[in-house]
Amino acid sequence: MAAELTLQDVSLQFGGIKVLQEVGFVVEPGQIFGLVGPNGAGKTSLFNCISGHYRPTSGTVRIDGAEVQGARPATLAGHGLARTFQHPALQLHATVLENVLLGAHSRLPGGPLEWALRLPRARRAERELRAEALELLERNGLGWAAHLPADELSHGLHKGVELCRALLMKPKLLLLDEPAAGLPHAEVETLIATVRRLREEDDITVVIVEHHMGLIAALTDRVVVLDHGAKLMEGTAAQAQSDPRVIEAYIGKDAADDAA
Amino acid sequence: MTLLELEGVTASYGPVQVLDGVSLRVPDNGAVGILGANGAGKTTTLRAISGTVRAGGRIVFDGKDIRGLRPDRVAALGIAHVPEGRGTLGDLTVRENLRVGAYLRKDAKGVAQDIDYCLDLFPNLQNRIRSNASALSGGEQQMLAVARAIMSKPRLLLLDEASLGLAPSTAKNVYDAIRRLRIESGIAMVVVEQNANLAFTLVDSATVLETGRNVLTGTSAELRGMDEIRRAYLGG
Amino acid sequence: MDKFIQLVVDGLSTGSVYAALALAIVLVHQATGLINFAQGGLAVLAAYVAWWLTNQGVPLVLAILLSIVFSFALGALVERYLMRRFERGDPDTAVVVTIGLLTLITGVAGWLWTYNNQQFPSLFSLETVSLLGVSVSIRSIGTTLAIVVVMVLLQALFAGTKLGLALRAVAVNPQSAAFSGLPVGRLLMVGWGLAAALGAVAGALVAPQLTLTPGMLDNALVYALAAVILGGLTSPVGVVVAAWIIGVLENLAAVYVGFIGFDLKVAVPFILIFVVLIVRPQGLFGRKVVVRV
Amino acid sequence: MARVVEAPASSAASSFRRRPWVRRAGPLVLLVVLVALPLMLPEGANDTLARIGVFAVAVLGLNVVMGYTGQVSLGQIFFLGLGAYVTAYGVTNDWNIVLVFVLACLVPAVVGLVVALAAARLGGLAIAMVTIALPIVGVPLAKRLSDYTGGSQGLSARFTDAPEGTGLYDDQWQLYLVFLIGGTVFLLTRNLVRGRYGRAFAIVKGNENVASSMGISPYRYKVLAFTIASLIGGVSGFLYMVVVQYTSPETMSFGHSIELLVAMVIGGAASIVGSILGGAFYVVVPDLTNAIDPSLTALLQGALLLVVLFLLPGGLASLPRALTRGRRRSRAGRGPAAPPTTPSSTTGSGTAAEEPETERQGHA
Amino acid sequence: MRKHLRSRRALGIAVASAVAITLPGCAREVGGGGDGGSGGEASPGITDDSITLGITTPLSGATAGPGTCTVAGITAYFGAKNAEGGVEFGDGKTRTVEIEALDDAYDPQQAAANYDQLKDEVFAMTAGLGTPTNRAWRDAAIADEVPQVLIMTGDPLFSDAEESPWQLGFVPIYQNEGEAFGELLASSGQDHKVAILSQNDDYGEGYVEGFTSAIEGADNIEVVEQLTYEATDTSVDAQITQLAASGADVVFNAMSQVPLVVSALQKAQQLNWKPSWFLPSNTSSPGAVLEPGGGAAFPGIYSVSFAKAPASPAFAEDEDVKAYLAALPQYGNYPDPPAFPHCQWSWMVGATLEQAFSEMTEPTRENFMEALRSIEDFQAPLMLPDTTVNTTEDGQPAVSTVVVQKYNGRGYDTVESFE
Repeated sequence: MAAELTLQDVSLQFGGIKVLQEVGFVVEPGQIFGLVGPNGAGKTSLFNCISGHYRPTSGTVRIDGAEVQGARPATLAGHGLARTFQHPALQLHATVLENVLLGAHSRLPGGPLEWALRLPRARRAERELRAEALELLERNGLGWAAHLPADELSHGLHKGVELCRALLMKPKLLLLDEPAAGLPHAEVETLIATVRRLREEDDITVVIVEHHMGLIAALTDRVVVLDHGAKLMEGTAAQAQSDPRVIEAYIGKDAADDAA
Repeated sequence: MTLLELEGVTASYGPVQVLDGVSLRVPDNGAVGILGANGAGKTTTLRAISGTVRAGGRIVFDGKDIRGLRPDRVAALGIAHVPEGRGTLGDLTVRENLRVGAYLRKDAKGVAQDIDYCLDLFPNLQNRIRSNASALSGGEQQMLAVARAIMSKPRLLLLDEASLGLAPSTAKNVYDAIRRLRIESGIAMVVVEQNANLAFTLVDSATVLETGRNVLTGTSAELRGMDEIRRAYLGG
Repeated sequence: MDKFIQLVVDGLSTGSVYAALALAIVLVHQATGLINFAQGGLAVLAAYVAWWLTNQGVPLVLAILLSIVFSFALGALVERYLMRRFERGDPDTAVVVTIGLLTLITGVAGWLWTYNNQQFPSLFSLETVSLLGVSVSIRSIGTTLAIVVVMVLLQALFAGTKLGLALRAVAVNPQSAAFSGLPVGRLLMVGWGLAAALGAVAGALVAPQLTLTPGMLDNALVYALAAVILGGLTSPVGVVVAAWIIGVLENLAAVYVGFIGFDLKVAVPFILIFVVLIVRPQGLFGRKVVVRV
Repeated sequence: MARVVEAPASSAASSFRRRPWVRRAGPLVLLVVLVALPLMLPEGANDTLARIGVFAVAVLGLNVVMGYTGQVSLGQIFFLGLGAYVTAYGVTNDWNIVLVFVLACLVPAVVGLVVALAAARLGGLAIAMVTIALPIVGVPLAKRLSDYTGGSQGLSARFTDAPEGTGLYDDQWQLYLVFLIGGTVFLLTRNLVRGRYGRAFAIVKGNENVASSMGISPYRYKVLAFTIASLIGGVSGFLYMVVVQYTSPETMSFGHSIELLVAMVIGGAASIVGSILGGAFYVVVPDLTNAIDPSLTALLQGALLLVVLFLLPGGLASLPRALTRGRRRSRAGRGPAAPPTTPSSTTGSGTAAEEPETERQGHA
Repeated sequence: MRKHLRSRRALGIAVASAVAITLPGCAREVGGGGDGGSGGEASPGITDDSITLGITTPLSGATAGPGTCTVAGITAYFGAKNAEGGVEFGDGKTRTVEIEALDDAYDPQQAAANYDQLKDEVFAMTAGLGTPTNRAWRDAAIADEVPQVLIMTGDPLFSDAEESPWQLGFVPIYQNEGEAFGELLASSGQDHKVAILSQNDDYGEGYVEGFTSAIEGADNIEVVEQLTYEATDTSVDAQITQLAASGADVVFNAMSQVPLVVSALQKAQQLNWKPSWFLPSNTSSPGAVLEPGGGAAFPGIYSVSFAKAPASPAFAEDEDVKAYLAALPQYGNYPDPPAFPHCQWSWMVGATLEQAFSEMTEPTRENFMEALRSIEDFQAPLMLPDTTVNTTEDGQPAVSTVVVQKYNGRGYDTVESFE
């Protein structure tokens, strides 16, 4: 069920500023794909072009062969695309479970009248997905927090909740925007394990934007490095880390030595 | 000569005690790191110093007890806080942000010079000078946040997670600039940093916090050599 | 043709009334990030104070100056002891608090000075001059010019002065502003005080024309808000121009567009807002804010 | 750091509410009270309760679009007025009363839908200004369409006298109608703002980017919320005619729209109970200030509003929370919760099947 | 206004209604709902030594000025009477008259609520200002058989005895005022071009209707332009500009907003347009309108009236006026000189009610309505010569005769012809 994502010559302009210049790559179904580059290189913009929050100025974005550039994010969600955000955006006063259940929105049947009347179909579906959401939380070590308000959880746990929310959408293609940012080392390890398991158990294609080279190296099958809106190189993480252009533009000489 | 001294500082959010007796000593021109896991109380320690949380214990800056002072009074004494998440003024332009930073200064000429100095320190800001801060990239915002802080000509800089969300090379650039600033101006610093490797490029000594208490204090060299520290906090 | 020009001039004069109130709303918004429904109420209260002083034999100009001082103090006190509790909370609640304040102030004015109409002496004479074949009263010209002066001062305050910058900084992010040594509380008080003082100027300018009653500016408030939205919340020049546009277009539409007429001309500013905002969400003169996702 | 290990979720009050027999008996008791109340109260109290019902429904509609979905609407009174006019017109033309009711719901809903299709493109204050135009233009429009609206003299329609044979007084009959129709609307809305649509509205209010990446089109859900609010506004207009039996352009003057907004915030935004309290505030406060001193009503109303919000910035519905704040603070403190130190983290699964009511969703 | 309309029982009502909600009592008075007081038994609101009257009127908001006046005039009238011991009724008893006034802020819904609150405590409702606010509970008053009389609206519905058996308006219907001026103009013998500016509601329409019906067939009168404005407008400059362009020499002005009338007069002068004006009775006060508006600049300002203008020097020595001006601050809690004619009108309402009371032989609402409907040619205090209260003519309110007056720079003179 994992989706194939194809980008061809994607360009994006704001006013006169070229944010992306003819970026293209193919993510095979089931791959874990990394997107790296310095701040301002256009990674998040590219992400937004894929998720429909931006409309590329030119070029095509295909999910399983169907052109989707310019489609609204809400439509793309129907195509099996899910994403997380750089700063996890949870409903802080709602419980963790309610937050996760939001991901089930498109899978729940029925119009407003049906829900207002609490017809059996809606109630049954809600009950089933509630159970599924709890199981999902449990599987990700968050079962204990299901009924706590989200604002009582730490930043790192928010990221986990957000991931569960995206997973409850049963996506074919998952975009993760800086999942490791602000996480202490131990939690990054957990994250790596989680994403690995995702691929094995859930059959999802994953695209990750991340600065944490350790995570990129440990997880990804392929990476694309962006710089100034253009593709600098494509290959494995190891190739990227040893590519002099990447070191120059992204990792920095000394830092490359430091990063153990 | 000690510029800043914390002794047995406590703080809580509601009934939740976050600082449980933190001590810290920053010499004149010194730079001290605070390391630790999420929720260990690093950020809260900085907030206690800058007056944004109510704290107990003793906080002495330049011989004066500053505990309980309002944030703007603390700033007026020469302590500049660069908060986590940068705290730039989004609707204001880069230049306006810098001018706000110099709010307390009366020397117009000196302010103009310092703006030039900041732009020299962070060349990326040069061509964004008229942009709204909210339109800057993450790295540029971090640079702006630091630049705005030094516009007040502080004697002590509180730096909270300056590398958060930055690409390695960008984070390095920011730290390079701060190191240069330290060398050129001699501003003392308290640096909270998740990435301990990066922190050690800047600070002389550091303390490790755990559940609101100091558990280890030492020079950079000492701490860097300790295996357990490496494993637990440095991601090694 | 004469009638056309006269209608335009009339519209500018009416627009100036909206503009006076709109400027005060912009000021408080720039300084606290809040839409203040009570702004008109504060202006009316100031006008009553000035009117009461003139009745005690105080010369008009001095009375207005005293009312400006009074308003500054009142605005600052209102911020300190009322609004501060709501400034960090839900903005809807803060707006509702200003609505409550408007009701309270109107009630106080009605209680102290009755709901009867009072004649407020004008700073400018009612004599007319002929310009381009149309007649304009010196009062209209004076009011309009005074509003332009206020607008320029306000623009200069925000764009050029340290105080203006500090007020804006506090509105954007109070805590971060405090880290730069800005005395946040005092600046918020100053912001409200200035807005109230500006309201006092506005009240003194328009009271002769509208006749002083506790609800004098209630009907103008909606127009002023429309001008604020249309002109862009950040731009004093923008809101004044927008207020003029509203005043003029409203007149022209009433006279020259048959199905609108004088009864539905009130729809004009809203249609205008709708059309403009679809094209330019930040308003005619507002600064576009680019936010990174 | 200090950890707050959470004892299962809640204060005594809500765990009481969660007991099965309470949850089943509660509605029954409420129903009995609602049936008995009109028979036992004096006429004046029944009249007041009925008027509270009218405006509670209007506030509820406003809550759907503003409290739950976050779109500032200053036009709610227009839909009340529209519903009232449709009702008055239908009744004076002797249309079937059921048809009149349906039209009083549908006409405002359709108008609301059309307005929303345009207005929902705007955000923030802009949508406030476009919606405030509804009552402001509605008043002269109602005068212009005097063939249907009776112009500035308005329309009277007395159609809710108690039917012969019921043995009820008019006020009792009217209150029953309000309870029946208003109660149904409240029940349906309460169901709607929990579950699928409640979560969707909440995320549209909270973060449109997240909403759209969940497959929730913010535009469509804003339009939906606005349409539902208009429909509920129409119902409140029908009830207005049930109780007041007269409508004129003044019914929808924009000042009342502002007062509805005040009532919503005073009652408590995004709260079912708050809608009722808001309706009560709207109705009772003018009566109360009249009783204290009719020449000082504006002053007293303003002062009362400020005092209430100063003490309870979250509105009247937050009173229980405010009273138990001391106890709550221990759990709601800023310190982030952490996983229990023991790995047996299975506390949640047992209660899960019982679908605990999600109080937080609605602050109800 | 430093006054308190507070009734002694006001707090009692509040407490009682709170108690009513929390502690449901089972008793319900027989006679609530549909069937009002019947036969010889006393109606609510009247005892052997007192009678209570209810008013719902705007005391806050845009119409609070005239609204406050409507309460002040009648309160002053009966205050003075009570101070003399009370009012003598036709049944031989002397009763003090209490006024219970509530604020409706010109909101029909609130007016209806006020009525609901007052109906079982007051004997009759009276003097309230406003068309929609009185219409809102007219049906209910009929059903409950509660008098709603001598109210301040020129809406003819209230003076139709068939349609409104328990109602009676006080002030002339708007049509009458417009008609009086139209007749004057039509009989002037000269050609006139008339410009009309009217408020866009039943008030403005009524005036215009009366005026146009009076000039129908008069070929010396031509209406050259007719415009409207909204009561909520902040300015009528554009209307005046357009009317001035029509070249009219007479303005028929049907506006009820004092500030706008003042600015209309000023604007016309600025345009150097000096027509003759007709102003309605409620917006033609010499002190509040014509002086600030510079009325002396125009060749003629006409108005219609049935009440003496207390500020006019002509009436400085008038006994009625002196009594009235003394009572208003003392008993009506209205310290300033009256700014609206409604103060005088409701003073006359008081006198008219007293006249009805004196004919009442039973303490019932039916009997009161009968007595009220049989007043003929009663010259209430403050009434101008040639005007009277006459309640026997169906289709007309208590006052239906008006005289046309012309502004003389300080007050008004009654005129017979248009000069």
